[in-house]
Amino acid sequence: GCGSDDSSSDGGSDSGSESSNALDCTAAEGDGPAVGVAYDVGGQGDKSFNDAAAAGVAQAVDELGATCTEAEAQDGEPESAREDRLRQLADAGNSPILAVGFLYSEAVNAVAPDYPEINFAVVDGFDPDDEPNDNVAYLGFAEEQGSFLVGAAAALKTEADHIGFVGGVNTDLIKKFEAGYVAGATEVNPDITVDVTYIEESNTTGFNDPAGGQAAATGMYDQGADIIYHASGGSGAGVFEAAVQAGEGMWAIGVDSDQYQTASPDEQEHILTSMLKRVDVAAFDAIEAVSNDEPLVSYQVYDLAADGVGYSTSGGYVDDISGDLDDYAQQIVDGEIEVPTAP
Amino acid sequence: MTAAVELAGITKTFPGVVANHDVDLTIDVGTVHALVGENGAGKSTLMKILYGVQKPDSGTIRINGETVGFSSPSDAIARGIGMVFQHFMLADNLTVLENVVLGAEKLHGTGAAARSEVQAISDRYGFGLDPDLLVEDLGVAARQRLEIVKVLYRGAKIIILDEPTAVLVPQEVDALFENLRGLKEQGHTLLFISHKLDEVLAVADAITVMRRGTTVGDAEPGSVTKHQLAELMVGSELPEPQHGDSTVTDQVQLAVRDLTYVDSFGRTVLDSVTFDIHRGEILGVAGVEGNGQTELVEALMAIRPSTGEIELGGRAVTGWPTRRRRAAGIGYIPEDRHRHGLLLDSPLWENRILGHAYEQVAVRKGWINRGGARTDAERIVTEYDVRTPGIDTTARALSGGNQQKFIVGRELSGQPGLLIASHPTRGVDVGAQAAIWEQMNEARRAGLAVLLISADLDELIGLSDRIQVMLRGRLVAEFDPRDVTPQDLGAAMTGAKESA
Amino acid sequence: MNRLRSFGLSLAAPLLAIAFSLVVTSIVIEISGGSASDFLAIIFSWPVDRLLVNIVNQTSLIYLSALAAAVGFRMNLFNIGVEGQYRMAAYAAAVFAGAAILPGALNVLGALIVAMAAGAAWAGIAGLLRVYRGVSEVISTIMLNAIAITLTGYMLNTYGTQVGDSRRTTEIPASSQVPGWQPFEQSAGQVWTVGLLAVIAGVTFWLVLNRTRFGFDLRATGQSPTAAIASGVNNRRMTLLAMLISGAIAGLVWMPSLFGSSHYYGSTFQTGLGFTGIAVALLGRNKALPIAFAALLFAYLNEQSNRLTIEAGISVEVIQITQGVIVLAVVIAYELVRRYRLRAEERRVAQSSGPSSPSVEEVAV
Amino acid sequence: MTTTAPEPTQSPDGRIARLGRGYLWLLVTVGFLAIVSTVRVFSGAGQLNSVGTLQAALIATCPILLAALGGLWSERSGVVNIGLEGGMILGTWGAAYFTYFYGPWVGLIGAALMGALGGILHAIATVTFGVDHIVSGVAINIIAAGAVSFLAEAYFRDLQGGGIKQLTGLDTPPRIEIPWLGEAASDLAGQGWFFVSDLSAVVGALTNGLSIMVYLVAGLVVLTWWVLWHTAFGLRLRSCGENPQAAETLGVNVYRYKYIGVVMSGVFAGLGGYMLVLVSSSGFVTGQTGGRGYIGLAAMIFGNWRPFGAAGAATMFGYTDAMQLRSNDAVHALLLLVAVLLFVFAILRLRQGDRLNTSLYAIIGVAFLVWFFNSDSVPREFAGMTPYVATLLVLALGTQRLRMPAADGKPYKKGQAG
Ligand SMILES: Nc1ncnc2c1ncn2[C@@H]1O[C@H](COP(=O)(O)OP(=O)(O)OP(=O)(O)O)[C@@H](O)[C@H]1O
Ligand SMILES: Nc1ncnc2c1ncn2[C@@H]1O[C@H](COP(=O)(O)OP(=O)(O)OP(=O)(O)O)[C@@H](O)[C@H]1O
Ligand SMILES: [Mg+2]
Ligand SMILES: [Mg+2]
Repeated sequence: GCGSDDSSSDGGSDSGSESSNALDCTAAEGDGPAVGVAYDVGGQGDKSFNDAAAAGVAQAVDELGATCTEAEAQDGEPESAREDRLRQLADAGNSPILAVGFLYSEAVNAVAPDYPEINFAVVDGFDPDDEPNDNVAYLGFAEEQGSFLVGAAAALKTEADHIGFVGGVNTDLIKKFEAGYVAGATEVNPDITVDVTYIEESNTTGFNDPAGGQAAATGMYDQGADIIYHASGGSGAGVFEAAVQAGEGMWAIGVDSDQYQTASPDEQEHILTSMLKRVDVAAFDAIEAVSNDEPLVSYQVYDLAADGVGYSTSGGYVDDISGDLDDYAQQIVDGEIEVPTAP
Repeated sequence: MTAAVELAGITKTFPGVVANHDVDLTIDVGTVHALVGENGAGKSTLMKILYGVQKPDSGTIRINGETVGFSSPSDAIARGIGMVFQHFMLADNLTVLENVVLGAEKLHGTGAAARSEVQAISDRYGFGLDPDLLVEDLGVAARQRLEIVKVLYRGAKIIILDEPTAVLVPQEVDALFENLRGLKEQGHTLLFISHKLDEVLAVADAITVMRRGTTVGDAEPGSVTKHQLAELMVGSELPEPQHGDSTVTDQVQLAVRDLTYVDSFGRTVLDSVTFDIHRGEILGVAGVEGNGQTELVEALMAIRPSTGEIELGGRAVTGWPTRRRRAAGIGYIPEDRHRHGLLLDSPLWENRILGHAYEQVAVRKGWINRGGARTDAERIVTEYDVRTPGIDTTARALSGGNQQKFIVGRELSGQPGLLIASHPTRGVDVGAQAAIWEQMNEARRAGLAVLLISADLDELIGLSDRIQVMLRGRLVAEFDPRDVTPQDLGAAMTGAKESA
Repeated sequence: MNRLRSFGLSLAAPLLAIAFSLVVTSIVIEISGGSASDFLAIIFSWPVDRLLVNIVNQTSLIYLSALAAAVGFRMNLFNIGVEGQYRMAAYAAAVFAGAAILPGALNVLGALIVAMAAGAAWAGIAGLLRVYRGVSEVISTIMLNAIAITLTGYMLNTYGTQVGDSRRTTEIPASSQVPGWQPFEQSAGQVWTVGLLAVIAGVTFWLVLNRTRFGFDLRATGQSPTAAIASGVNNRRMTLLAMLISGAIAGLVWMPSLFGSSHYYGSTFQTGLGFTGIAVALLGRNKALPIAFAALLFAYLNEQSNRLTIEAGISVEVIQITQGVIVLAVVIAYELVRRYRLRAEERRVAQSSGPSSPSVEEVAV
Repeated sequence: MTTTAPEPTQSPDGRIARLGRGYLWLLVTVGFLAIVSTVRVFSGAGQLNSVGTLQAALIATCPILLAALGGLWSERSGVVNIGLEGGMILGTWGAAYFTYFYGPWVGLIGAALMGALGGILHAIATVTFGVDHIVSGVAINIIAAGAVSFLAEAYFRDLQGGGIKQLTGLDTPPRIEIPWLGEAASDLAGQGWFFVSDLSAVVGALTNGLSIMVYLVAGLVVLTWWVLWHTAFGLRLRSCGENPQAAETLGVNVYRYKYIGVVMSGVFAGLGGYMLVLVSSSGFVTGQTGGRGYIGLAAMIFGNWRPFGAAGAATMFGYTDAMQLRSNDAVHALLLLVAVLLFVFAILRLRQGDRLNTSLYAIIGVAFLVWFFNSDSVPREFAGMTPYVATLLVLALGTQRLRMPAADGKPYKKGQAG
């Protein structure tokens, strides 16, 4: 029906996972940890962060001899369905159980106490109450830091001193991307103009609306911006198309994974860089920790220092400024630059 | 000479109903052949079979000597048959032209050529139709003429007319007949159905009588009387509206003063209508359809907004909503029972409640009184001879006459002081008609005031204590039914004698 | 005998339709390389305890939503705005209950009233537009659905508390959280007490529609607006009231979940119930008891589908195909039965009004 | 259904009105452009009427308009089609799949065929089985959403640029560029002159790399109008929506025309999906219709079941939607535009002596004016509601003389005429 709710809270998009490291749980036969993966809507193959998580699991299958079981969420499902999914994975004896997406936070919090011997990890998750769970890891990312770097890259590369940001849905999570991006750009050039548009205020269709992404981005290009960063999930396809149509010298910046890798040749010429959010790293970490009998618990922050975020260099368009960017990265790691998490 | 139409052994059954049984009918070329019979005798069904709308179960159809099998009206049309249906078959939101050319676009296209052809036909017969008007803006007489143009446009040689005069006034009927004679002279064959036996005798060259699904005989228009014809139809005596002694009292039951209604286009549809009805009196209102009778009734029922004063039994009810007026003692027999009188998909006992949700027998303290409604529905079914298997049968399953009897029974229950009856016997067969008239007379004797609106002038004259004529929203003339003829009424209705 | 057969027919029709839709879904699964036998095995296996609990809970939500839609449908008002109405109401009630102005159970009661008022108000906009400006409720409720999503999102973003990367309303105080009934062991979860609202609403719906004058007027308006007006029903008032009632019931849709488990409005808010409700209402032919079965069926399929990916690697979306085909197949089956019955009834009518035995008489005039 | 009073839609002197209609439309268009121009100059919101905004508006309009046209075909033949959303969803998949393998032109056919599939299903249910039209439509929406998610997962997963929920980087249909005119018009439009620039913006929008599909859609609007109102076929199809029994007695095969109408409806909805995938963007994403089929349905009703009416309604929606995504200034300027338009309508009403509506318009107009002058921008959060609120506002303030086909939504069975 209409108003379908997509819980991809994140501006996730094409991950760099090539088909070679696709996860095939039926073929995984090892004596490593049995991993249960509860995907967000879409599941494996979404070229978004479900895939990134799958890539981490695939790596664990390869390197740790892990086995796995997959389950996926449905549009507009009730909270109880998420809980039930986790319980099914837990009852089957999986540990760790990797829940992809912050929407699982409540469900994990409800289920984890019943399975004290099983470890859980929630990508983008948080503990919704005051009682800490000692068998849950919350895998968080410093998206603002990665966004800062691509913002700086945009400011260094722009010829119009005018750049833009297209968000999918106006939520706190996406605002983190915006805040980092704007901070990075103004760090380079305090006078720069940054246009900001959200495709939807709160309707999650904003992550599935390439038409909206394209309209928003075209508007910005028309009004003088020459580089646009998107954090809008599936709508990003429209942003890239807008860049292609806007022509030579107009750029787009990808998000979450190296979107250059999955773009068409036309689009590749316009993808300046991508902000990387290494869900695969975090997922692999969580599994590896369990296999080493030192399970991760509590909040785990994947920031620049931990290589949890970064920027991509495919295409070589930012090679000339990579020195500057790495400087900024170092300053952030050193704490000299404090990146805001809200605009 | 071969006959234009020969029907032999036609049988048609509907689930549980034998509509036609072994019907034989022969119609000669270039004649006006009338088909008469009571409601449900199977006339329309037979005609629909001849026109290809329905397929006979058995029997043969021969047109101009050739045996044919029609699977749809287009086959019949191709054979030069045209039909004017009992009920209008017009699309209101299309223009006259569009309604005519629909399905016959190959003849003259849909554009200028077609328009001039329609205009030509209209002129030839003096129909006065504007091809570009929307049908919804046409009056009933114009619609009836349009239906005939549709047939003529297709060049039909055999024309079926199923009750074409039901909604026309005598003058319009005369004009129509004039046209029919013209058609006949040009070699057309006409098949004509009517319940108005005068008309039949006036226009037909041959008459066939149908009863209970089959033809029971032919009659010579020259020698048969109206009375004999009617007896043939029903197989018994013909009932007539019986007035009996006057029961008019001097208590005014309904007083209407300056009732005015202006429609959304600013046209004054009701213009200062003023009249009284006394207890025990039946006031008949005659008028060509579309002169404000419908609006008068609906204004009285507060279904339509209006200005002016209305008093019911001495109480001012102006400004009261419909339900309150009904509760104050108005029974209402609407002109269109399907649209205004029944919930077709509800059982009869629920239909007992419709419009009477203020009566104890139907509703108590806001709760439906199922027991009461059921018992009273049973009572109506028996008292008014409603032919139905039971009160749990849906209204839709009843024939029109039985539906009407149920409505009459319902509206006369609860002792209303006033009955507003619009065309109470329209489309009802003679038996049921007599029953309805009797019920109304009986209620009148008990002091009921009745506002009777009818297109059947015999009914008006037979029942009313007084007849008012309505023309262009005004009451223009009053007649005493004892010394008025339908012709007088017709003249007043069309404004020919407006000074009267 | 005849009656028995027609009763059997009305029972067989939906069962056949369900079977048909499962066949269709199985074919789709087979074509796309999945295993239909796995699918059927999972769908037909008896749900575990906690799924039973979830099915009951979900049934209550879906049922309320379907009732809300049905009220409108019964008088030919196409209220497709249940989605927006229950969202607005859920937000309003969560804020009210979270503010804890009233103590304990009173707070719950207050919140329920707020929810009904908010739902009614949102539906009332469409009602007023329809009655006073002639705006088709189909258009206005579509627009209001979209506006409701944006509006609640805005309120949440502006006034909500941030937890992790999501926003929520203030949690309902423990004293106003309604404990549920726990039929199995603890981990199987609880049946939401407020879910009883569904039962109450269902009985009330039935009573009001079938046993009161108001209900009669409403049904009459739905069957024939012209006849209803002639019978003395005030059409405008009826339209507005039906819209308000529909909205008020819609307002209750998420209440069982709010008080039973969520305790706030935020990321755990369940969307899409409004649209499910429409399908379920239509499936249940807008009647109280059949809707209950339809709601149960949908809840059952939804809950069972969770195991599809885990146990058989089948994407959960197939269950939507099943549900859609069921709706279509059931109405087609009903239609066929209806035609059959109509014919049977006409036959009875004809018999009782006497066989039309044509007696051909020789007439000579 | 609010009153029993008949509501004729045309004044009796329809023929006279028809004569002057061409000029009237020209006048209205020029007048409207002048008002927009005034507001643009006054508020300084260039985006209100720039080449880019107009292009974006046209592109946003097309999917909705196609859905609306689809609804028109179906409802003119007497079948209510709430399954437009489903047809559109099917169309997105068809567009993506066939374009990927065979290019955008075959993709067009693929989208149409997938949409037609939805139409056929609806026709079988409603025409053959006489099922309630709404029920069937709702069911089709559910089935389509499920089937397309499922199909995408099964067929797009291993394609290049594909995933279980998407297929991006598709070839798009060509764009129209008229070399000299396009540039000149765009230059002029950029000058910000009164009226001249606005007029050039319109020309510029049409000549500067607009997808050929937009022209196709415009062509389909005209084609629909011509076929349905100026051919024998159209007359027959419309007669099925007005009075199928009458049509039957005149030898029209009602079932056939209803089938054609409903299947065409699916085709148009499918093409709407195509527009979303290949013109509004260049990729398929599950769920990307986002309720546009329903909006199309609304546009059709709002457009009084007529092609140009539907086009107007869809354009209004597309315009506000595009603008809201492009520029907040323009949304703010829209407040002024609304105020001015309301005053214009108030004056028109006053001349008709309609006191009630005059004062209603004036009061709301003043409210908008006050809002405009007391703010610098519309809060971003509210800007997103613009298309929906605008639609509601126009509906609430306009006088509703809508008339749906008389037999729309009613079941029809052969052999019951008479
Ligand atoms: N479509 C139908 N389905 C079932 N029964 C029908 C149908 N049409 C007609 N009948 C039955 O056939 C009988 C004959 O009907 P028909 O319409 O031919 O009568 P008629 O002579 O034209 O009556 P009237 O004078 O009232 O027009 C009716 O009593 C009715 O019971
Ligand atoms: N189109 C139809 N479909 C099904 N049944 C029909 C149809 N038309 C008529 N009938 C059946 O025919 C019977 C009576 O129909 P109809 O009203 O035409 O009969 P009638 O005898 O002409 O009635 P009357 O003359 O009293 O109005 C009813 O039982 C009705 O169910
Ligand atoms: Mg905790
Ligand atoms: Mg007849």
